[in-house]
Amino acid sequence: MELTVRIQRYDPEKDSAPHFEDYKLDNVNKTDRILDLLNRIKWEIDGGLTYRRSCTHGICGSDAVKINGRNRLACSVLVQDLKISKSRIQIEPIPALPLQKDLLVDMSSFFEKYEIVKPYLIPKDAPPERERYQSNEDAELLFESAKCIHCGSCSTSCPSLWVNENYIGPAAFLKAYRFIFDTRDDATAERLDLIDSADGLWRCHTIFNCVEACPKEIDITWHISQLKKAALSREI
Amino acid sequence: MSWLKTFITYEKAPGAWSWGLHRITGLGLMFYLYLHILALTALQKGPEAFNAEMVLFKSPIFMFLEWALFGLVLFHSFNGFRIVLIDLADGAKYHKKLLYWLTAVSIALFIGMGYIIFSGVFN
Amino acid sequence: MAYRQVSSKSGGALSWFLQRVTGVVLLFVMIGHYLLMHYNIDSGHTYSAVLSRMQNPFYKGLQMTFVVVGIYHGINGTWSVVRDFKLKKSVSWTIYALLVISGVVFGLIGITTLMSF
Amino acid sequence: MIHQYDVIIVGAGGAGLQAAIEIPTESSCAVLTKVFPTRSHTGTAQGGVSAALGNEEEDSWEWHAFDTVKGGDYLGDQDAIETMCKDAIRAIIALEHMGMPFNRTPEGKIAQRMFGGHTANFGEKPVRRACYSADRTGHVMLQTLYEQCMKNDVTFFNEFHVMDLIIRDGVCRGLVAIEIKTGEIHIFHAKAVMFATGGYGRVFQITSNAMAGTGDGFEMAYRNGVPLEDMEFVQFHPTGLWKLGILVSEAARGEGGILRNKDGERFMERYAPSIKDLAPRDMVSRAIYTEIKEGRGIEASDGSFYVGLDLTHLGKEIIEEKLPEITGFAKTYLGVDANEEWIPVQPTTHYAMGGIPTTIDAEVIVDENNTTMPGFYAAGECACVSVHGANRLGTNSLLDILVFGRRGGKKITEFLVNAELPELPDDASEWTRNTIKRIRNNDNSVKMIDVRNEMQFTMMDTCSVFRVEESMKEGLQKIKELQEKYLLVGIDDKSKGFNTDLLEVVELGSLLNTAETIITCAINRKESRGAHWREDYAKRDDTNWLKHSLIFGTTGSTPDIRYKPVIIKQFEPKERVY
Ligand SMILES: Cc1cc2nc3c(=O)[nH]c(=O)nc-3n(C[C@H](O)[C@H](O)[C@H](O)COP(=O)(O)OP(=O)(O)OC[C@H]3O[C@@H](n4cnc5c(N)ncnc54)[C@H](O)[C@@H]3O)c2cc1C
Ligand code: HEM
Ligand code: SF4
Ligand code: F3S
Ligand code: FES
Repeated sequence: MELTVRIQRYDPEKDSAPHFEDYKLDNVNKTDRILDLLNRIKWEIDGGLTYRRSCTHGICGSDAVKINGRNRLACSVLVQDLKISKSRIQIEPIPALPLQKDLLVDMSSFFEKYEIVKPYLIPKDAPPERERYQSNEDAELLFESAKCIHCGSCSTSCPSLWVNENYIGPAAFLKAYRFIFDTRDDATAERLDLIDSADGLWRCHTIFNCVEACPKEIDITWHISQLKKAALSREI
Repeated sequence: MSWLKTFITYEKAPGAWSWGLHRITGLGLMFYLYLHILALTALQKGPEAFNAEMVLFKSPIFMFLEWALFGLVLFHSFNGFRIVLIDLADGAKYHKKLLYWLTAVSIALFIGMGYIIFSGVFN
Repeated sequence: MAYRQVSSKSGGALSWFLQRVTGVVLLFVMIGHYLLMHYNIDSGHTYSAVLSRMQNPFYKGLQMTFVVVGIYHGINGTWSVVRDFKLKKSVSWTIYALLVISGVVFGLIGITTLMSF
Repeated sequence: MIHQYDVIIVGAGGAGLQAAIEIPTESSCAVLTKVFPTRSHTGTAQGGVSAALGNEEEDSWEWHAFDTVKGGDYLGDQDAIETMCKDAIRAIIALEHMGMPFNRTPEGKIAQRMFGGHTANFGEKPVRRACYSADRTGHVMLQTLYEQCMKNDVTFFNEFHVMDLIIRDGVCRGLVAIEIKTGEIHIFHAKAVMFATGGYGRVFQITSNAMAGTGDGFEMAYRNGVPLEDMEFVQFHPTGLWKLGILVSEAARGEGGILRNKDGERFMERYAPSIKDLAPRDMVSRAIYTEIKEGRGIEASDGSFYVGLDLTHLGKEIIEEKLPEITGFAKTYLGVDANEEWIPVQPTTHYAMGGIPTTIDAEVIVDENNTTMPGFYAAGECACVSVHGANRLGTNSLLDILVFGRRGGKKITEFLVNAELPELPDDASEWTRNTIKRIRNNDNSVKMIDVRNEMQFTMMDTCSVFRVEESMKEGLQKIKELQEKYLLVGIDDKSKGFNTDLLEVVELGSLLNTAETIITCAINRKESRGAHWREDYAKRDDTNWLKHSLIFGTTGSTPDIRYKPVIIKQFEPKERVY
């Protein structure tokens, strides 16, 4: 089928502001990934089109973009998954982060927030000779949060971040959860101090844009609610 | 105000709609509560003043406004209940279902209230 | 690291929690308020009807709670809206002060009205 | 811009990060990577990482070593294999102590599952040796290692594309990189450089590898006079998603999945009667191709063929708990519900057994006498220690990067004690500048994509699972033509910052040169061993070919191939049957 892909373009060396450009593609299969379309445009029409990508199957987290008004991974969405009106789809960079070029945004603040929650195990005791024991149930409690691929879809879809770029955001909360609820970790208080703050947990108003955007289908809001309860229970 | 543009253009999850409405209704109710308190000071001024005011409130426009107010209260309180379940119980796991159910019940109650207000059965 | 946390330790767990608690309290008070004040069989909006109802200590208590809890919930809620935005300290403190003052003023008005019966 | 460091590590996959963790804070160390660290390819690894922990049943490192030797068709160096299998247990426990979330046994120990080629008691029966975290083992491992780097405050230069090594008079002095964001050229002047740049899967048309898997490390070393070892050994993983090449981990078969042909027959029973679907990858890949060739493949709507991976009998619970990710891929990309239908699969290019030759301490070897080059190290998929021999066993690569990444880090630390900063030549960045200039100045009459497509097609056609001299020679000829053509490739995007157009052309250069080494070595090795299967020499030939090949590049003329003996210790070569 024929499909028009409308892409937001911006080259800071040439353009004063972002603008849209249309690319007509023929022979589009409904099972093509959106990333395949971007690749075709880059390789066949305009080599200047710039975006990140690597694994092509939704595990490296490079290619989160806003497709038809919502954040998604270009490599995990097929043409048939989209509502297509006027045989056109629209691709923009994910919102709320500084625009660098075309679909590229500067993710550094996103990663800095990931870093502040101390995302590494901090146990009290010296390690035993063999592994630290943990029940499978306790381990599985962490798996969903460990699925996160740091694509940034969630945080940048959250209205709380749109109005306040200091908001720590769902991805970093998820990382905090990953360690706070790890039975092997002993730095709960330290980590809670960091997220139990004015720019932290309490700016989450259970909006669920994050859950809707997450390509790994993580129930982020549920994880945040566990953190809120943990933070609350130490205060009362 | 670029956030406003983002908010308008970004596809909203059901949760995002309810959040927006919750905010607006919350702020609206706050405003109304102050008004309500002011209006009731008329009670202190004696029966004439108060009854005069009440006549005003019986006009169709005010009946309609009262109905609308009930709508705000309904939405805000039911959705507030939903938020409490999400935050303090495991509501995140069934928040959409909850939203749809509560909305359905709200609509029913809202229509019922419309009937009550306009038919004047109780007045 | 470029990113700095601006906030202090007391993040707001308590006010967050109280918002939920007062919300739930209001839920019940609201049901009561609607059922009893407005759409009760003998609810009337004449001066005398209101007056006679107000003499009932139960009604009065309900109203009182409504005013106090409602204002707290509303002020706290509005403040939480304000805090979502990244505002200059001076601006947010001004808004905070205005909110608290208005809450106290309207609270007092409400209470004096109720007490005058 | 010139930076000075004690150590520069190129690549932030498992191997690079594990090495970085070992460098003590007194030494200045920086990690360069062309993608953000957690986007590295290690993150896509699914199935598991092996170690004879014996948590689920009796196991020993000797059995593990035997399986590795046999799986590699006796081409692996047994001293290295011994080192790896012994160290495996420590490596996994260390990872657990760092906080990696593993699946657990009922007692709370690290759980283990079966994997292809891993057996108990020297080949008797499959054994549970792969430690795992659902089917995201590589993902959580990469995260865990990266997070340790944050804890240790490791310096990262993210989105820096390394272009060239600075080697003069047999000493490695640093490297040249482009900062992708600005397009600026940076020189990193260092006492030691470690390559951990991963694989080259994108040389082939169907591959499980990420788009960043363009063989840059292999090519940079080769271009600078370092030989490449055993390049003919390319692993084709039997179960890639049909047409897409996306990997369906062996864990699927480890958990009980069965391969079936169009008659529904479990055909692996004929090829490997004792371990069936859990035979090593090269055997299964050949079996699939044979089934298809003999008319027992399943025909797709477009006339191509595949076989079915049957998980339907496993039950929803196992699928959801242990294989959620891969069944998710089948659902997303092919619309196949693994609970109900077979997943259509075909072999996909997966792993480079060969690479930059190194000692067991990751020091790069520059000739057949095991001479090492001062200041140059390599670990991970781009290196060839050689533990995987002619065919890697599943889960051994994640182990390889842990063990040899760490040993490399330790060796570098030792080296730094007495090392001086070597002198930097004036023309350090010349090659890089010239290359960029050429690509920028070419008119865009020859398109990158045409050259790349043709290369990928040629390699798939002539140098994949089954190989014949004649067609490989044609393939090599084609690759040479493409190399000529490549010099004319131009770009649309002339801007400086984030010029991915330019970088894709640079990567194509790496791919082409790597392709040349692969096919040249494949033509050269006249026997069938492991993943290298010659239809015209269908037997393993230990008398003539029990040796490693080393290919040396000589610009202009044909490359030179020399040999290195295989180190045999306790396991004498035997016929490889399962
Ligand atoms: C789909 C899939 C599944 C797998 N599953 C398993 C499994 O279950 N078990 C197992 O043991 N193994 C598995 N493997 C193999 C294993 O994952 C890899 O071999 C291993 O992760 C390689 O790690 P590495 O550190 O060497 O390189 P990578 O993780 O590939 O990292 C390469 C790094 O080098 C950087 N780099 C490359 N070129 C440049 C350049 N020019 N300039 C700057 N930086 C550069 C990249 O940015 C990246 O950071 C799997 C492989 C694939 C493809
Ligand atoms: C009737 C029962 C009520 C319930 C269950 C309820 C519940 C809640 C809850 C849970 C919140 C927090 C939302 C969040 O943090 O995201 C909230 C916010 C708010 N409420 Fe209520 N509320 C009720 C009545 C009222 C009334 C009567 C008023 C008016 C005075 C009011 C005004 C507000 C305001 C202004 C907010 C802030 C909005 C926001 O944060 O988005 N509420 N309410
Ligand atoms: S939680 Fe989901 S959306 Fe957010 S960064 Fe992780 S994978 Fe992406
Ligand atoms: S969208 Fe934002 S407000 Fe909370 S539920 Fe998700 S983080
Ligand atoms: S390319 Fe890796 S997530 Fe899309």
